[in-house]
Parts: sequence; structure tokens; C-alpha cells
Amino acid sequence: MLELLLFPAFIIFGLSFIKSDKAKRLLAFVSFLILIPTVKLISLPKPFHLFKDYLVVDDLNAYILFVSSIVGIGVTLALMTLDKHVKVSKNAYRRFYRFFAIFWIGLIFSILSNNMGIYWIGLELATLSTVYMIKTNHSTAAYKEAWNYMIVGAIAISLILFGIILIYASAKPILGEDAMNFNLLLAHAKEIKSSFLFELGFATVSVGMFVKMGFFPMNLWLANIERASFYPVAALFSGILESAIIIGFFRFSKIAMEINYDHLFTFVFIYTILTIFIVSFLIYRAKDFMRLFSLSGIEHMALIALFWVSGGTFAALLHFGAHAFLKPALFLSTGVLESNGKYKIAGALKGYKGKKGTIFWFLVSLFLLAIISLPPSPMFFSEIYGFGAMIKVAKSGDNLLSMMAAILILLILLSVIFYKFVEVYQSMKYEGKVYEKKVYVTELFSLIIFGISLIILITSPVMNYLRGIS
Amino acid sequence: MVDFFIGLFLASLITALFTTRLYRLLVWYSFNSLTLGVLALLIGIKIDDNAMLITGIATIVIKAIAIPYFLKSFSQKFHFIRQIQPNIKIQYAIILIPAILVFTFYLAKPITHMIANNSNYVAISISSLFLSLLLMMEHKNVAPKITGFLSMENSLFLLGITATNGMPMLVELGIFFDLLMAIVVINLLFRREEMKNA
Amino acid sequence: MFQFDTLSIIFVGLILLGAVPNLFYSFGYLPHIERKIHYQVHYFAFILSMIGVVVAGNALVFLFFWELMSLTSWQLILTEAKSQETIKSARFYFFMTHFGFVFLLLFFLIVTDGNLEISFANMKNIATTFKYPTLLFFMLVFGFLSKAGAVPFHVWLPYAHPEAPSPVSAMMSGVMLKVAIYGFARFLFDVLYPWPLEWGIVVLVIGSISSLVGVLYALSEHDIKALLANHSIENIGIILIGFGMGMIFDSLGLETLSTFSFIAALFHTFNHMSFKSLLFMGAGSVLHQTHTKNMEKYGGLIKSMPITAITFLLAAISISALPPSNGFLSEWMIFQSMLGSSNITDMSLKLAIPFAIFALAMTGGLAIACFVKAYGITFLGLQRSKNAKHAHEVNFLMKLGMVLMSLVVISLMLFTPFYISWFDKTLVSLHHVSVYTKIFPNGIWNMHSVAVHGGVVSPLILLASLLGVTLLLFFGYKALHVKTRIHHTWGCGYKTSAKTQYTATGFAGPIRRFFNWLYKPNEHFHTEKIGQHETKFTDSNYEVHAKPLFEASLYESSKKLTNIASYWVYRLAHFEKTRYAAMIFNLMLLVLFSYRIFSHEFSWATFALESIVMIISIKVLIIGDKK
Amino acid sequence: MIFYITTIILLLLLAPILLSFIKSLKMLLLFKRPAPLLQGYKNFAKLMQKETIVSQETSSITTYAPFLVLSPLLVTMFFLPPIVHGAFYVSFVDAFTITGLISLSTFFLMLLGLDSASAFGGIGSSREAFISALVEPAMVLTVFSVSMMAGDLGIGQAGVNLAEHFPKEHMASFLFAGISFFILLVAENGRIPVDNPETHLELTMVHEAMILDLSGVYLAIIETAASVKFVIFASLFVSLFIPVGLEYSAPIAILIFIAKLFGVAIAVAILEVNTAKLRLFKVPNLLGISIVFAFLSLITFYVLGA
Repeated sequence: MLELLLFPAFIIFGLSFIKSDKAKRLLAFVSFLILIPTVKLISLPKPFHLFKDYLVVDDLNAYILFVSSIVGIGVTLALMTLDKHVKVSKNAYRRFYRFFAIFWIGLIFSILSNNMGIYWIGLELATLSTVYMIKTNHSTAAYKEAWNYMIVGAIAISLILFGIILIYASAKPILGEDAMNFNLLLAHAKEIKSSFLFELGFATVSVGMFVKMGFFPMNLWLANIERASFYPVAALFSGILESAIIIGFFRFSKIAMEINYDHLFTFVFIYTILTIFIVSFLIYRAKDFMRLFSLSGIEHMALIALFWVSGGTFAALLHFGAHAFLKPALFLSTGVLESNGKYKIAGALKGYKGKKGTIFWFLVSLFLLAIISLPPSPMFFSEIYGFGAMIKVAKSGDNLLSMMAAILILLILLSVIFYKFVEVYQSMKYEGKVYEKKVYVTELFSLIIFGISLIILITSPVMNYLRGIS
Repeated sequence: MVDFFIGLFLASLITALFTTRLYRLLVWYSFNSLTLGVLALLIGIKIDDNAMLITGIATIVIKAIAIPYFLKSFSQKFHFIRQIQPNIKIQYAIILIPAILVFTFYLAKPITHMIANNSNYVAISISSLFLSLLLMMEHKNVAPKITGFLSMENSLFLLGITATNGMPMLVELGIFFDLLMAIVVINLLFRREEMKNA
Repeated sequence: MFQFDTLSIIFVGLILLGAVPNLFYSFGYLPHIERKIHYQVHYFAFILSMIGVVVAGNALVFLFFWELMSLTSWQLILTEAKSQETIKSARFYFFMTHFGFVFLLLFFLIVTDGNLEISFANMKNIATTFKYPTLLFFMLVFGFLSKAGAVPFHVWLPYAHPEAPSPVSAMMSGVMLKVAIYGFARFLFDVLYPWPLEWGIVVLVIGSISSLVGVLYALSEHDIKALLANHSIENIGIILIGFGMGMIFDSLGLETLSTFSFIAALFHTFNHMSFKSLLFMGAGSVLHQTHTKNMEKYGGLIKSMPITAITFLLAAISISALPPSNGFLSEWMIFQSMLGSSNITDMSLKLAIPFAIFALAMTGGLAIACFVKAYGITFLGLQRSKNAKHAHEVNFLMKLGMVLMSLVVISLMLFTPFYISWFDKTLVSLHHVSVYTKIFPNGIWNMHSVAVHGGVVSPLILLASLLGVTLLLFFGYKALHVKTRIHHTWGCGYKTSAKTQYTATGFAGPIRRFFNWLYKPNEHFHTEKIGQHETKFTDSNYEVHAKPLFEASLYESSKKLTNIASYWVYRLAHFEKTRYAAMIFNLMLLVLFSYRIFSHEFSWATFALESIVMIISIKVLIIGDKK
Repeated sequence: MIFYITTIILLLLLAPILLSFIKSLKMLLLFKRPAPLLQGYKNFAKLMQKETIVSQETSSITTYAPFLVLSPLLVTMFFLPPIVHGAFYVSFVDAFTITGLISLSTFFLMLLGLDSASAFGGIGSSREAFISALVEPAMVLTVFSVSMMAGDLGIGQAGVNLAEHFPKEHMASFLFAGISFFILLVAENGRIPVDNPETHLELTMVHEAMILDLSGVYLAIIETAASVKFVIFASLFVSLFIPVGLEYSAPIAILIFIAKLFGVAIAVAILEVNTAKLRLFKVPNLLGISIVFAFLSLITFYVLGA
């Protein structure tokens, strides 16, 4: 099974060395292969031991890997017409795929791992390969940002590892070498004697992850990177890489819940509110699509984290799925939206002729409205359930009023974001001048894939599946 | 003996903070890695763990010798600026470094129930983490930043070795693999730039 | 999932009564709209979503349709987005609905414990155990009344409603606001039932202020649709006065009075639906012909648009609460319920209610003034612009829509007992006593107040006698065969022209001047004088704009605040470009330090120490020295 | 029933005479030669014979509105309190309806003013709208207060109740309400100091400005409406605030009633002679006094009475 999972990545890696024009198309279609094993994974009986105790498939990571693979396919589809919108060399294409293969391998390891160490290794692999993907854009800004990403990412990743070792140190006295095993750790979390050491470790891990996801105070670096790199890379960043991080956060916080729920909740709550506070005002001032979407991505990641620690597992996963489909879709459409006259928000949705054009602007407006959780977007439901979970926590705690105030502030901050998005949407649709713009079939196709996935997400089998994940 | 090397580790890191030359920085990094390797070997012998011995040797080979060498060759190939001036004032740094140490010891005080039964190791690791961050933030150039990142990696290992008596073998090898991968990527990053300039 | 109890049914009835005539009107209006598909899709979705809201049986469905309603209405405002003004007001509208939604969401989450699929009855069980019911009440107030357009959440209304296509304005003002009232009623009755006295007073105060503020700003408007939108605020205020009285009586245990007040509120809800829809349709027809919303450009339209003019007159009489219209009857009921306050034993409350009476009476007087202005300036006199001269009657479907809606108005007037029995049943289903037999103790001719020493009114007799006397007079006049001569209006020897007529601005002048302290209007007076003469001029122009007080104080300042906050956040965020390592350093320091002192052992001393250390560290490492 | 119809006919007949009476009394007080008491009838007869001049700028509103101005007032006549003990009165109409009917009449009068397309009509309507908007709250509050004291909101019943059991314990409230109502009477009927019915000067006109373009029968109708309105207010005032004399036998009671009406007319005339017309923007001060008295009346009723 593991071979099957890794096989497409290896093929892509191999094919990327062929210097032929056909390779470009071939690569895109080969990348469809990544979907097959992930579908298989979902149908397997859980938990399924993929590779001893190190890689174990359960409902949670099968779901996340599946979502990621759909995103991967969508991104590679849109990649085919990248050269129509921006200047890009042929070599860059192949290199992109080469690193995409490495990225995918790293991702499989980190998502499916049942071991903190393996998780980290996969994550590091994926991170390092994306560093190079940024560089496919030959601009000074991209070069600078690639370095930036290299260093900040390295710090963040190191912090995660540091935290992992601290956690390991706290659990080793009871579990020995197996203290890196997530499942075992979860089962024996109550027995950990030095809870303070564990919490230090957890805090460090979380800080690392939060920095990596662009939470407070590092809110703009991801946005800048996504601005500087090509849009499919940005889509990969927000769609897939963050899913690898968030699953780690899911697992670590699950253990931390067992140790001391109050500390965990307070920590994450304060942190995410701080993040959303800053992000909402940054969004309020954002002037181009990339930054806007990337900042809103941070907002959604913060919400997912918050929902998860509030016990709204279902809400967090639904929100995660919706975010993972919506954000890449928007990033990919940015490529088309910005192809004439960069950074222009006013009138960006105007000037699309013909059937393709109509479908395109229609889909993009749907996505834009879905991201601010208007019904029937999955985000509408996930936010309701997520906040419901938070209220539940608030009710069971002692300081109900302050919690309510905090939640209210949170909701008001989200309204600020809402306001900005409505403004952006209206400006795209109703302001500015009309230019003729072109949309290509493959991009449209990838957007449709995302759209369909979103619809599938709110069908009852999927909802039930997500409810089943605890 | 272990304590002595830990002290040496910390000392070399602190010295690195005050260095103004790139090569000397690399030397200090190399020395820092060397102490780490020796520590691994010492502890490995003490608790009779082969994995630790392998880690120690790999550390010495990769971190103390190979990486500084690569970095030096990069710097020659890509013409780094070798004059590196810390942009945090020395007056501040003098206060800051002891403050960090005090803080981390304060932080680690409540830690109990450890394998090595000595929370000071954790404290020193955390403080070396902070010091590495300090190293990164006091330089603007890329090369010292990379060195800072590598020292961070060292401080992780220090934690792994002293506080937990070594991580599982697979994980450690994976980490080494990633480190090498990082070096490759750094190399590629530099090379692209050079190609573009040429 | 869905429930069809009496309350839901009567609101479904309300929506249908509002929607069906509107449908015809809308089809007549359609050729005027460019994006037909967009319009129609959203139009029907809008109607469906409103029905969905009122029949929703659990919170999830309710919220879903509620948001859908906001979404579609927002898109409908944008149907003809040509000007920046429209875009801005649509945005404002959507933001305000979202703002309300936030509170609703919070409310539902609290009363459902996060499981949004439970029924309303179960919600009540949870709500009763909740420690702060007043919090829940205020969430309802914020959530629903911001949608209904009560003060101080009304500012969006005069912006949003005028910008929508006219059938939609009619729908939004006439029907959508009522859906918000439905929500307010539904959850007050079903979830938060035993109400403390204070809640009723809060609703009463909001209602009184809304009615006054609404009508005052309506008077100062020259934009006919904005004028009508401001009147919606007023009428929502009146409904809330009735509602608040009902709540007060209920908490005081005066059951019959309470039911009576609620019936009055519901009746006014229906009436407002009917006449406001009709008014907006009329305004839409006028706009359709003259292509402007500015009343100063109208005039004399009664000659070219008789059907529009007559239906508009009917609605104007009704909204001005003049007998024997339906508007008068509901306002009469609300007055009667307030007279019931003499039964209250609480002296301070008893002394406070006359203020509400004062507000309502004042509102009535000003509403008459306002509709004389609206009707007189629009339909009477001479045409003030070219467009008004070339106006002619609208097409058949639009006329049909207006006529049907006036039939609704008339039916509310004629079949009052029937409607009231319906409302009575609703309140019985909401566990209130029935008062139908007390209102109509002997037949449908006389309508009694349930208050002690209450009044009586007999709408049908009144209508019949008015009609009879008028016709008698008219035919008497005809029988006289008076010789009639046609001549010009006397203009003091000058020629009578459109320019010498009174303008809308002029008409509202005295009242505006009297309320100057409230309006704080922005006046522009410009005269081109001839030579040095003080009184001779070639050209003179006077304009006055009153910016709503609430907008200036509440909304602009919060916007300013957001701007300032975002500016500082933006500046702070930019440190990370150059100082990211220092940022992470400080972050780590903060997090670990906090964990150490908060989770291990807490003392204020260490907390203070942490703060100091953090401040120094941030100053030194991130902000650095000034260059 | 016979008294009921008699009363209505009597009031209708008295209406023009009362206004003429005020006028002649004023002239007398100003040492002028007084106009005859039947001047109102003379005017009416003259106007009925004249042709009607209709402005071509006006619309169907001008054709119908005069009837609609008069008819609500005529309907109101039927709802007034009885003047003789035991006489029939209408029990199914209350004070709010009567204020509503009066407003309805005013509403059409204001439309009439705007319909003529002249500047005068606009002036009149605008001022009338301003004044009647301020009259409304005072009216409602006064009515509220009186109905409290009378124990019924139905105007007929209230008149009877007050005559039978005069609320001596509420004398203060009663007085306040009376003052308030008297001010309303002056304001609603366009008497000095609110309006001057005798001049045609644009600075002072309110009522006259609105009807400036009417002539012939239409003018007669409007003039009748004005006099009927005055008689309604006067009779309301005497029935509610001077509820004496009903207990006597019918002819005496009617005589007392007529005397009371003339008493009101005298009071108005004396007031008119002794005050100057207020500037339009000073009128709210007067109406403000009325509102305050209405409030005071209600509050004293509550505080002292309950």
C-alpha cells in the first residue's frame, strides 16, 4: 500500500527529467494518479498499519490526505496554462514537478505518520521542497522571499522539533522509545508525570506551527511569499502544506487536552483571537488578491484550530475541508483575475465573454461569497457548529461572561473581514473598467473540481463520515 | 564530564554571538557541533546505546566537518561578504545573554520526572535555542542566518541527547537527511542567483 | 425541520399578501431591468427564503434561510448597480445584516447548546437554565431589530431600500422587515417566555424613539424612496410600541391587555406591509416614468398617472393613520392599549407611558405632514421637470400590481374582525388569553378596547357614513348645476409657473427649522446678485441636507476607529519584514514565560516582572532605536 | 332621538352665527361698526349663487377635496355629547376617532392648498402641516386625561359622566386639561394668535392661503367647514369642561348650552382683541404650553388621584 501511495510521486519525479514539451501535459495527467491510492485509503478498515507503527491510517488522516490530493490535482491542472498568464520558462515547469514529487512524498509521511519524529521529517521535506517551488518565479522578489521562507520556515520547523523533543522527554520515563507514538501517547497521556515539561513542549510545538501558518505575530510573511511566487504555488501552500501542519496540531492538541484542558484552551483561545484581531485589520487594508486570500487563509486556520480545541471536531474538519478547497480555487483564479493589470481589484470580474467566461466569473463569485460563510457554503455550517462548540465550553467553564465577550469580539472581528470581502466582491463585479480577459479550459476544469468537491462536502455521507471522526 | 562538554557547547555558542568574521563563525559552529558529537558519544558509552554512538559520529562527520566545509566553499564560490557586524549593540547583548540564561533556569525549575533527572539540561537547551535565535536576529546577511539555523538544530540535538538520552534511530537519521536536504536547497538557492547574475 | 403553527401561518399569509401583487408589479417592471435572469433568480429566491424563515422549525434552518434572505436581498439591491452610491449602500446593508446575524448566531448557539437541530421547545428548556437571560434578550434585540431597522440600527435602511429596484424596495420594506419582527416575536414567545418588566420597557423605548426619529428624518428627505424607507423605521417603531406594551402588560399579569396590545402590533404589521408596499410601488411607478428619485423634479403627476395617484393616495391616508383606514385602526388599537396603562399600579411606569403616547401622537401628526408633502409635491401642482411632463401611466401589469395591493389595503380595512380573530388565534396558540369576544362583543360593527374605560370604534359605520355624507354633498353639488369656468391660478398678477410653486424643501421648512437642533442640517445658500442690490438677483439656489445624527455619531466614529486600528496594526505588522527572528524570539519568550507563571504558579509579582521583561525586550529587539 | 337630531341641526345653524358673532364682538370692542350676526348666512348665500372658477393647473383633487374636507366634520357632528339629560348619543365612537376625523379633514385641506400650484397654497399647507403636527400630541394627551377623569373614552359617554359626577377631587387636572384644550381650540380653528382669518397677507396667512384659489360653491363649502369645525370644538369644550346645566329640563338645558357656546365665542373674541398674532416660529411655544398642560393634567391625575 505504501508503495502504491508513493508510486505516482516517483513517476512524476522521473518524468520531470524528460526534456520534452509533451512531458508537461503528461505530468499533469500523471498527477491524477495520486488520487487513486487515497481513495483506496478511505475505504480501508481503520486503523490500518501502513508501515509498522510509524504510518497508521485512520479516518482523520485519510480524509485529510484525500482532500489534499484533490487540491493537488486541481493545482496541477491549472498549472498547465500557467505560461499563458505569466512568463515562465520550460525548465521551471519540470523543476516544479520534480519538487512537487518530493513535496508529495513528504506530505504523505507527515499526514499519515503516527510518530512525532516521522511527522516532523515529512513536514521538513515538504517545506524544503516548497522553498524551491517559490524560486520557479525568476524575480528578485521571489528570490528574496524564498530566502525569507527558508529561514523563517526553518526556525518554525526547528521550534516544532524542539517541542517534539520536549514532549518526548516528558513521556520517555513511562513509554521509553515509544514515547514518539501519537496513539500510545494519547492513551497514556494521563500518566505523564511532568505535565509542565509536556506543556512547555506543546507550547513550543504550537508556536512553531502557528508561525508556520502565519498566526500572530508573523502574519504577513506568508502573504508576501504567496504574492511573490506563482499562483499555483500559493495554492499549494494554502491548500496542502497547511493541512500537513494542522493535522499535527490536531494530534498534539488532542494529547494536550488530556493533560490539562484549561491551559490548552486558554492558550489557543488567546492566541487565535490575537491572530484574528490582527488579521482582520490587515485584511481591512489589503489591496491585492493574493494578500487578501492569504490573510483570510490565516483567519480560517485560526478558526479551525480554535474549533478543534473547543471540541468541535466536526466543525473543525468541515471548515478545514471547505478551506482547503476554497482557498486554492481562489488562488488559482487569481492568476486569471490578475492577468490583465496586476493588483487591480476594481472590475476584476468584468470582461469575461462567452460560456467559459460566464462560468468562470460565476464560480469565482460563488467562491468569494462562500469564503465569508454565506449559506449554503460549508463554512456556514462549520462556523455555526464551531462557535456552538465554543459556547458549550464557555457554558461549562466558570467565567461565562468573559468568554461570551471574547466570542462576541471574535465575531465582530469576523464581521470586519466580512465587510472587506463584500467590498472587494462588489468592487470586482460593479466597479472599474471592462477589459477583455481569457479563461482556459483546464483552469475552469480545476475550478469546477473544487466546486464539486465543495458540494460533496455538505452531502450527508461526508458529513456523517466527518462526524464519525473523533 | 558531560557537564563540562555542555558548558563548552554553550560557551562556543556565546562566543559565536560576538564574532564579526564569517569564517570564525563557521569555526565556532564547527566546534559547537564537535562538542555535541562528543557529548553524544560520552552519553552513548555511559548508557551503552549504539544508536547514540552512531548519532555522535554522524554529528561529528556531518555537522562539525562537512557542513562548515560546504558553507565555506559556498562563501568562496558565491562571494559572500565575510565581514559580519552584529547589529545588536554589544551593551545590550551583554545584559541579554545572562538574562536569557537566568530566565531559562527559572523556566525549567518546575520540571521533574525526567530520564536524566536533571532539568538543567533542558534549561541549557532552551537557552541555546534562544541564543541561536539571537544569532539569527543580530545579522542581516544570509550566511550567519544559516549558521544560526544550524545552531538551532544543534541545540535541538543537545536537548535530544542530554535530556532524553537519544531519540529513536529512525527519527535521528531522518533529521540528518533533512539537514542535508536543507543544504542542497540552500546550494540551489545560491546557484540560481548566481546564474541569474551571470 | 419545518413547523406550521399559527404564528408561522399568519406570517406566511403576510408574505403571500405582500408577494402576490408584487409579482405582477415585478413582471411589469421587468423590461426596465437589464440583468433579467439575475434579478428573477434572486427575486424568487428572496421570496422563498422569507417563507423559509417563517416556517423554519429549528435554528439551523432558520439561520440558513435568514442568511439566504440577506444574501438575495443584497444581490437584488445590486441589480442595477450603476452608481457608486448603490454599491456603497449595498455594502452597508449587507454588513449591517451580518452584524445582526452575529448576534442571532450567538443567541442560537447559547440556547441550543450547540446542537442547532433541536426544536424551539427544547431551546426554552436550555434558555431557562441560562444564567443571564437579559443577555439573550439583548442578542435578540440586536439581531432582529437591526434587521427590522429600529433605532439605533436603522441607518442602513434609508440607504439600502431606495437603491433596490422598486418591486424589491416594496418587498424589503413591506415584507422583509416583518420577517425580522416575526423572528423577534417567535423567540421571545417560544424561548424566552417569562419576561421581566424591564424588557418590555426597553422595547417600548426603542419603539418610541424609532417612530419619532423615523418620521423626522422622513420629513427632511427629498428622495421619495428614502422618505418611504424612513417611514418604515417609524412604522417599525409603532409596531414595537405595541409589542412593548404587550410585554409590559404580560409581565404585570394583565393578560387581556397584553393580548390586545400584541394583536395591535400584529395588525399594524399587516397594515404596514400593505400600505408600504403600495407606496413603494407607486414611488416605483413614478420613478419609472420620471427617472429620478428627487421629489423636487416631480409635480402634477396625478394628471398623467391617475391609477398610481389614487392608489398612492389610499396608501398615504392609511399610513397617516386617518380614519377610517386600516392604518388608523391599528394605531387606534395601540393607543387604546396604552390607555390601559392606567391599570398599572407601578407609579413610575405609569407616569412614563404618557411619554410613549406623546411620541406616538407626535409621530402621527408628523406623518400626516410628511405625506401631504409626499403626495402634494409628487402628484399635485405643475410639473417641475421635463421628465415629469412627459410621464404617462405605467403598463398594465404594474397597474394591476398596485390595484391588487390596494385591494389588500382595503380588505384589511373592511375585514378587520376577520384579521383580528386570526391574530387572536395566534396569540392563543402562544398561550395568551383570547380577547376576540371582548373586542367584538356584539357583532362585527363595533370594535371595543379591552381597557377599563376604553374606547370604541366602528370602522364600517364610520366608512359608510363618511362615504354617504361625501356622496350626498357631491351629488348635492351636482344637482345645483353650478356654472364652472376654467382659468389660471391666481399668481398675484404674475404668471403661474412650476417654478413659483412650493418645493418639498420649502414645505418641510417650518418643521425642519423647529427641529434644527436635531437635524443639524448642512445648508447651501447661493445667490447671484445684480450689482450692489440687496434684494435683486438673477439666480438663487438653496439646498439643505440633514445628515442623520446617528450616522454621524455612531457609525462614522466606529468607522474612524476601525481605520485607526487597522493603520496601527498595519504598521506593527510590517516589523516582521525585517525583524522576524526577533519577533519569534519575543513570542517564544512570551509564551514560555506565560506558561511558566500561569500554569505553574501564579503570583502578581512574577506577572509584573514578565510584563516588564517583555516590554523591554520588545523595545530593544523589535522596535529598536529611532534613527 | 329627537333631541339628538335637534342638537345637530341647532349646531349646524349656530355655526355661521358663532363666527360672525366673534367678528362683530371684536369690531365692537375695537369701536368699529359691528357686522350683523347673520353675515355668515349672507356670505353663504352669495357664494352659492356665484359661478365656480376652477384653475386649469389643478387636478381632480380640487374637484373632490372640498367635499372631503367638509364630510368628516359633518360626520363628527353626529358624535358629539348630548346637551340634554337622557338624550340619545352615539356610543360607538371615541375621542380618538374624532381627532382622526378632524385630521382627515385637515389632510384634504392641505392637499387642496398644494393642488393649486400657487405659492400661496404651498405656504398655507406647509404652515398648517407644521401646526397640526404639533397639535396632535397635545390633543391626544388631553383626550387621554379627560377620558381618565370622565371614566370613559367614548366622547358621548364622557360628556354624560362628567355632567353626572363631576370629578371634584381632580379639579387641578381638570383645569389643566381645560387650558390645554382651549389653546387647541384656538390653534385648530386658526384664530389669533395662531392664525389671522381676516387678513390676506402672506406673512400671516395659514388657513386663508390654502383656499385662496377657491371660489363660489367650493369656497362656501370650505367656509362652512371652518365654521362647523369651530362649533365642534366649542361644543366639545363646553360639554367636557363646563358640564353644567344638563340636569334641567330640555328647553332650559338647550338654552344653557347655547349660552355656553356664546361664552366660548366671547372668550375667543376677547383673546383675539388682546393679543397680537404670533410669528409662525413662536407658535410652537404656545402649543408647547398646551402639551405641557396636558402632561401636567395627566400626571396630577395619576399622582393625586390613584
